[in-house]
Amino acid sequence: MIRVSVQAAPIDSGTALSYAERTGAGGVASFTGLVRSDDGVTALELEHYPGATEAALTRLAEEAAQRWSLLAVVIVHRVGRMVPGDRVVFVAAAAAHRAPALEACAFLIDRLKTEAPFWKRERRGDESRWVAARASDDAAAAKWRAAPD
Amino acid sequence: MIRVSVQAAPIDSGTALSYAERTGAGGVASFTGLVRSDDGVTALELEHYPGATEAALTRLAEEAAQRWSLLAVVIVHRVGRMVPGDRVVFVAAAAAHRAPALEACAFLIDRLKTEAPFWKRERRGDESRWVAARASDDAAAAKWRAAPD
Amino acid sequence: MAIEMLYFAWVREAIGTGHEMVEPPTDVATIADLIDWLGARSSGHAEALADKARLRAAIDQQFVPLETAIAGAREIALFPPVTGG
Amino acid sequence: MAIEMLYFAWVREAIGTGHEMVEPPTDVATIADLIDWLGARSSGHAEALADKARLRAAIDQQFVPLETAIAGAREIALFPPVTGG
Repeated sequence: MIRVSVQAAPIDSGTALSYAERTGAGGVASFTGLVRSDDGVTALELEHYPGATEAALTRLAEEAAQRWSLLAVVIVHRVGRMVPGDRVVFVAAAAAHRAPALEACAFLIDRLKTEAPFWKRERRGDESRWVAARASDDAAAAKWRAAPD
Repeated sequence: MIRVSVQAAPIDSGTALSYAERTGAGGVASFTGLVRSDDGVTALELEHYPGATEAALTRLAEEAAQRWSLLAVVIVHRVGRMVPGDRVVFVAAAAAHRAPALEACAFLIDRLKTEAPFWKRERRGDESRWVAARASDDAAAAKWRAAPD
Repeated sequence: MAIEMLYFAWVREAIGTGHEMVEPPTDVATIADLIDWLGARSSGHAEALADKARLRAAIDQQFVPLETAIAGAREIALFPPVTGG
Repeated sequence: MAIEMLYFAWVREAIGTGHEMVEPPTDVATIADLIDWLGARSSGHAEALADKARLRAAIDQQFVPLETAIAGAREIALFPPVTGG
């Protein structure tokens, strides 16, 4: 069961998690990314490539489902304007046992960061700047190619 | 912020996850263990060592919080009688960034399986048997000692 | 042949639109060629497209390298490296 | 010196109780000694405590090896390897 959503509405983690649980799974791992305020960010704006985004997330979910024999994958990504504490992204993987669920969850968020067409703009009071891509994100995504287990 | 609960009541994942989010975290990773029915189990009974259980879970949460500089750790474990689909355990780790949250979450569930005094009995219709400890769980817990990063 | 161009993030902002139809001449063979050709359209295009190392592209919603041929493309998107999650 | 014994899971079931007070003689120095001494109390104790490789222990709620001395212990628990999560 694969469920992908790109939405302007706030992410309901409990509901998103329950989608992954309705499958007879023994283990469900999830990751939630939130807007931090620790470096003075007052708002985050997320732009995306409609159509291509959903397709990229669905391909990613399918790849994870096949690689780890998952029972469910849920990916929810918010777009538009957010404030510190808001959920930006939620991913979950359900499997018969815990190890594949945990690994697949890490894979999903690492690869989403480099493969899905989203762009972040941070606001700090009146100032605004586009977030630069990070080499550490590329490295995290690449490790899933280098060591296919 | 460390929150540990051993309870007979069903686990509310959405609420448990939100405890971990109320901390200015950038990333929250969670793992939920559920009762599977795929091998004919009709019910699961969880016994524990009152007092010692809570102490063991709190120590485990504190160790993870220190090792990964976590902002929050949540551990909720159900006891008593459960049926397939019910949540047995929920763990979550919140950190500034995703890598420590994901690693700490795996650490928490791996170590909980070998260190917290819970015992499972499976019912299959009229039959009932205590679940045997698994060598693979010992190995998963031991790897966190072998490679302290 | 008409191609629908899409621009995102600061590429969109510098060009001043997220969407335009273009008809490149036949000697514009690859996305890299297209970027050079588009750069002459306005000062905004020139600014947005000056540094190819900062640009990524998709043809008909598939991410592709800038060396990819554009023959047959209906929709081409230009944008910075992605920063989701 | 009186010790409160706690038993869990199949150890509890075989012994027939989850809790009893005992007063071992002074030559019972370690948990392993205590297990041998308790085994003589009843056929249920004998069955539950026959194989030390299947037993784990805690003194005053701290997990300890079976070779640990029991001097000063107020509460000792005997149980199978844990199976939570």
